[in-house]
Amino acid sequence: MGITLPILILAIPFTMFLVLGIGGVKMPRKVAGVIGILANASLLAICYTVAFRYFFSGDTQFIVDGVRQQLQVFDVTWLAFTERLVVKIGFLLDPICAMMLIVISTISFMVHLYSWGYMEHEPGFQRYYAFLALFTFSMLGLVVATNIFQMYIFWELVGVSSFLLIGFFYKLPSAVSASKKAFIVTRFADLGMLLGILVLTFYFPTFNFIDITHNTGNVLASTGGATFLGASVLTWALVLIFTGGMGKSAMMPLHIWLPDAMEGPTPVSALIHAATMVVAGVYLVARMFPLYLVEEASMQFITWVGAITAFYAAVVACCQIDIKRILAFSTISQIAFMMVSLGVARPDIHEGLGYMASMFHLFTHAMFKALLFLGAGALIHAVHSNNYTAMGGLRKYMPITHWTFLIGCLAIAGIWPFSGFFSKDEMLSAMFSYSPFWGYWMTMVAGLTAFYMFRMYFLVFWWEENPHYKEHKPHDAPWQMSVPLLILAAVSCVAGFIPFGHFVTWNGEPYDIHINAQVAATSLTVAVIAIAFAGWLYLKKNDKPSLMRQALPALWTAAHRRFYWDEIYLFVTRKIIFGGICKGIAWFDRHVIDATMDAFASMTQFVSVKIKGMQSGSVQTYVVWYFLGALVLAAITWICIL
Amino acid sequence: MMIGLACCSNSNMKAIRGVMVAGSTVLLAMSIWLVVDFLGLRAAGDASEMLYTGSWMWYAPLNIHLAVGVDGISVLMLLLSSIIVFAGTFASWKIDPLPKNFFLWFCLLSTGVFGFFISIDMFTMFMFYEVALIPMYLLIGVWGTGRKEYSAMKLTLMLMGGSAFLMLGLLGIYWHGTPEGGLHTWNILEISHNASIDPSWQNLLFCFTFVGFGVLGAMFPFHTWSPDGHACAPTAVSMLHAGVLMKLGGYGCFRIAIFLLPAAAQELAWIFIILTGISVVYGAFSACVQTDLKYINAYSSVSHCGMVLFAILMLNQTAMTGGILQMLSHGLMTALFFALIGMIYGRTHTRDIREMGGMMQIMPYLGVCYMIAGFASLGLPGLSGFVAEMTIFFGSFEHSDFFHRFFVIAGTSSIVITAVYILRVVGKVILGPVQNEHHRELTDASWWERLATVSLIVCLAGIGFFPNWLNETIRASFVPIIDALNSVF
Amino acid sequence: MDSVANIILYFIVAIAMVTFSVLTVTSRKILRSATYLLFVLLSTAVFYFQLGYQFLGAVQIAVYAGGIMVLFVFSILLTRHPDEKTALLTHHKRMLGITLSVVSLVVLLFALFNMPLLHGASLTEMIKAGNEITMAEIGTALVGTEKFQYLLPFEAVSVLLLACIIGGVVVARKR
Amino acid sequence: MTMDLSMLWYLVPSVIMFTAGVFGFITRRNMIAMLISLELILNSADLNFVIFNRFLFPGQMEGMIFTLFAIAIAAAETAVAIAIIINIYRSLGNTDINSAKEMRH
Repeated sequence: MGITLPILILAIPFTMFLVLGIGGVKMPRKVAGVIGILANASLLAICYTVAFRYFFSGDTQFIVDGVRQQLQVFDVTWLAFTERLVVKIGFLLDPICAMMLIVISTISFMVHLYSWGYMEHEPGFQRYYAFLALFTFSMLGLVVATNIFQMYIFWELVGVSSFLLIGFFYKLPSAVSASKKAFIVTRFADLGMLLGILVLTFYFPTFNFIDITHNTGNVLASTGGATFLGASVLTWALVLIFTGGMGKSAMMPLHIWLPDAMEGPTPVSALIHAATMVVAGVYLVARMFPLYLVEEASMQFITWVGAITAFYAAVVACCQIDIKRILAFSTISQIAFMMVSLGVARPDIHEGLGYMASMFHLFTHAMFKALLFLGAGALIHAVHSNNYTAMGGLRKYMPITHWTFLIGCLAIAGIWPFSGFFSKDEMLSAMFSYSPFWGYWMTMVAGLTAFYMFRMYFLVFWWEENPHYKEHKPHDAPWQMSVPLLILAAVSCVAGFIPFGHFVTWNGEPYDIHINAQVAATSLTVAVIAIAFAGWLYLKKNDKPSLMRQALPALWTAAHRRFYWDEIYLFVTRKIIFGGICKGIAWFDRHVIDATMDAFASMTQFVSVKIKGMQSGSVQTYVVWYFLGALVLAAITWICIL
Repeated sequence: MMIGLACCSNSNMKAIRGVMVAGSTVLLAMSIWLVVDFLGLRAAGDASEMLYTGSWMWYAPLNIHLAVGVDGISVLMLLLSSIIVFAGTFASWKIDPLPKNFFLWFCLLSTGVFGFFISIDMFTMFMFYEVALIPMYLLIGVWGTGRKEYSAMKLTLMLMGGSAFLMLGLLGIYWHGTPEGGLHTWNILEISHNASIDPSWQNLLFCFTFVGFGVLGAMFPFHTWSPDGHACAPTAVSMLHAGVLMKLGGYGCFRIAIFLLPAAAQELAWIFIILTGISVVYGAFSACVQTDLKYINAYSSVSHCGMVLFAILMLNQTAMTGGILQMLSHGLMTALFFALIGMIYGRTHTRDIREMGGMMQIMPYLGVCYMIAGFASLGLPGLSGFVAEMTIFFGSFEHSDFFHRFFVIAGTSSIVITAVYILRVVGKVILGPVQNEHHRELTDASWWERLATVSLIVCLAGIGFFPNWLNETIRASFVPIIDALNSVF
Repeated sequence: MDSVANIILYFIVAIAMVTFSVLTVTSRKILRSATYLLFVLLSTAVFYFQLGYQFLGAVQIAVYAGGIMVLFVFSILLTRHPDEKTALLTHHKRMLGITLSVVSLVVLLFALFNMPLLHGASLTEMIKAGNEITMAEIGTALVGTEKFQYLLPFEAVSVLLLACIIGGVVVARKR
Repeated sequence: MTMDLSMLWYLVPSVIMFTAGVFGFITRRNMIAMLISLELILNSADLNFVIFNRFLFPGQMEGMIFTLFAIAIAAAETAVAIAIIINIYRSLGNTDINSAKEMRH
């Protein structure tokens, strides 16, 4: 494979960023929009070309004896730390990378198109496109990374583009603080990742993924059985690297930034905080999967973190008012689903079914969650509020949005034949095969998912019409926004039938997806019951929900307040770190260190003031001193003579 | 050379500007030419430790020479200095009283800096060091703002205190640096070849020299001159001081303290690792709660310069290379920061972040530049800070004992704290709603300000995108020092 | 063996010198202390004569007792009323002065009396032993350039005196 | 014992004169009085020169010449000092040493 297309994949969005970022101010919006869309369309075409060629060409570069190969298209030196630790920037093409190329370019294109309608009247539209381009560049750079350090570089870059996009409405203090929070939390997580990389490369000095994943035995051997605090250093390294993933993928307890990140423009939420960037953590684990397999403890860790997060986020999502927040928690929950699925994947359980399922879900989830977010954007665009309390009964006013949103909800709830059903079924069967406990646990989460999604769906589109509609009649969005919705809805309908196992598996060997009837039946039943329950509660306006709320006030409030995680963080950062440590250090600096230095100065001054009298200019005093000195000398002489 | 230029000019503002711009451009061009030529010579296979060496007897009884020579590191430091002088000239385009005198002292300061970097004779090095320090007093005391006399005095006295230690150390090296009966020499290379300093003496002298240079490098607990000094200094002086002068400390640390006293460096590094490790974290935490933009930046400089010394003390090639990269990166970045703060202050007449807000709406150009500087500071890939910090961390992590690990992890954690304070400022000052309605009338950057900032940003991004040639140049220059260190064991 | 007259003269002069010295510094009327100083200077001149330096004695009387004293008297009269008394000294200051002078006096005298070199040869022997210094010798010494001849200091002093004249005029002139 | 006018005899009054001068210099507040005391000290030094010349090096005249110059310089010095004192008196109204604290007026 030539290097032109891969280079173009990185170069197009970056050039666009520079062009729009530097020249954007002087550019009319139309021009900026057209440039952005065209560039993205070409990017889409190139990504599809590359991915399809990889999957379907049958070239021996890509596939040997039915096993898909990993291929470094190019890999150039960027920075040499030592002789062996060399950072390179390259392009690694393999199944998950090709899949991600498709996902990113598709969603990015949809979002660009959608934003053209959604953001057209916002000031700084050009800047917005520039940031989107920067994000696309960084995300693509991340997925094609040949080595973990390249991934880290782009990891940081997606973080910063996320920061810029969340804070796009920079005049709003809430947007600013949300962007700050997102950046700092993920940065904290990245610190873990950096430390993980440091530990890993200290023992096994290479960054290259292929070197690492193909030599897992050597990696393990190179640590020489070193342990730290009871766990092997490799576990530590892997868990720390996973911490980075936890931050980006908003796993507990580093999830707090994601709901706030909804302050950004809605298309951004669809692109970054639903479909692409937040799955970077999953992608990272998938990338290093063979190495994680070596350390059982790290896999356990991933499973536990994922399972707890999935449940937590699902419960919280049931009690939110802001529809974007509901979707955000749903995203957290779904990503956690993927994490669990990766965590339970073992080569000996259906040939690593969990891995494949996780990737499959990543793919389908990206599509339907983007759909849902874009749909939510259309809703917000229509009623100018994020809260479902300002909505209700919208199905008559916004039919396109309604039907596409319903498809999205059905897909995420896991109803046949929508895409979510297939991927979720694969994940659940992987979990059931690993341990029934996790299977049932995650089935319950799936049920909750169906419940809260349909709670939102019913509250928004059924329930009762909001009286405000008389003054301000909501209507469907312009074509730029509707087309992406329709496309994504169509994808969500059919994506489940893709024989995904033929394309992406953990070791590149094809795997035939087969529906596990028992698991499918269970999850379908649970989902249907949950939907029915939601319908029973929310289809028509009634007081059952408020009665339920009153029955369990503490639980509702706690869930509504997201179990007080934000408050805990605020306490720790504001009170302890800011108020305690920082203020303390600043005080110490001013009043101890600086005061010591000043004390030296004032001591000198004090002494000089004291002895200034000797230099009074009074000749008489000088004479007195002179004579005293002379006398002392005389005395000394005398003593010496004696 | 530039003194002459400035002296010739009369007190006409235009003429002074013209002379300064011409001078600094020539200087910049010469530095770039020097770098290119240097790389060419190296590529041609000239492998001697220092290139362009020359030595003129200056004062025979004490064997003081005016000995010059450069290696990869000093070449880059010269380039850095000339870039900052260049940008500083534009940043102080409208300096108010006595512009001629200002630039005169400014030039003297830069003369000291350049002289320092090219000297390989300890005495002339020290002399240039002092030449660079003294103008600071006047520049801050006369053209500063706020409590300028206090700050100027504090800065000068503390640095002079440092120089006193340094002089002791240098004299010690002079007297002990030659084998019995040989002619005493000040020349760094000769002393290092002689390698005859007794280990017990080395320990003492190492402490003297390291503390002496450490004061200039803002090492905890000798850093307090930095916040006050920077806060009160005029823009260009802050730029040059934080950007270049503080680097003299780091440069001296490895060029003299470590290169000439390797045994002591191996033995005593731990003490200073503790101090610099504290600097790194402490500076960052302090910066979190400051409300004056310049104080924030000064503490951030303490943190970053702490990182430089920290890296140098790791005594391995990668970390030390990272240290130099950090010097370059911090020099450019902090110069940019101070330039921007000066420009903002020049418009709003306040540096208190509580009184500002929404600068992005008022002066988008400066806002964007500030954000770029901030990203460079918190180590965003693609800008220079990232490269430097990563090199330091990977180098430092080569030590596997618990002590080093602990401090490396503390050091890495500073990148998060850096993010916190940078974003705090960006969020409060640059983004958010406009705090003060009067600020709405302010104007964005003028062309000379744009020129100053762009020249710095281009360098930042240049290092960030293509770090490897710098890395290789610096790495190669560390070979003699690493050899000296290895020869001890 | 010195002549008795010489000894008597010595005592008279010595006693006068000591008394007037003490009076000079203790008198509260400044004009009086100037007058006492005049006596001290005169008695010094007498000592010079006695020691055989007639020219020096003459200079002492002419320059010191004549010139300088006039200056003093003028300045005193210019700056205060003749009968004005200086304020009483503060106690501790006077005590300090007395203590210091007495102690140094004691120390010096102690040193003098313990110095064996100072006894011995008498004045007459000394004057006989050394030749009388004639005016011609002094004159030659002052304008010669050989060893033990002092043209250069002589010129320096004359320039100094000139400078003093100008300086005195400049400093004291009315603005 | 024979009454020889030895060196000591001459030195004792000189010493007394000297200490009296010191006493006056320390204690007096009037500048003219201080100057007078200074003259005493100077005079005693002159006298010592002469005495030493006479008794230790009778064949030479360095001591005398020195005293000669000293007298000349003392005269010059007194003239200038008095000029300054008068000047101070003009600007301050008195000749008290304690009131002349600053150099410029």
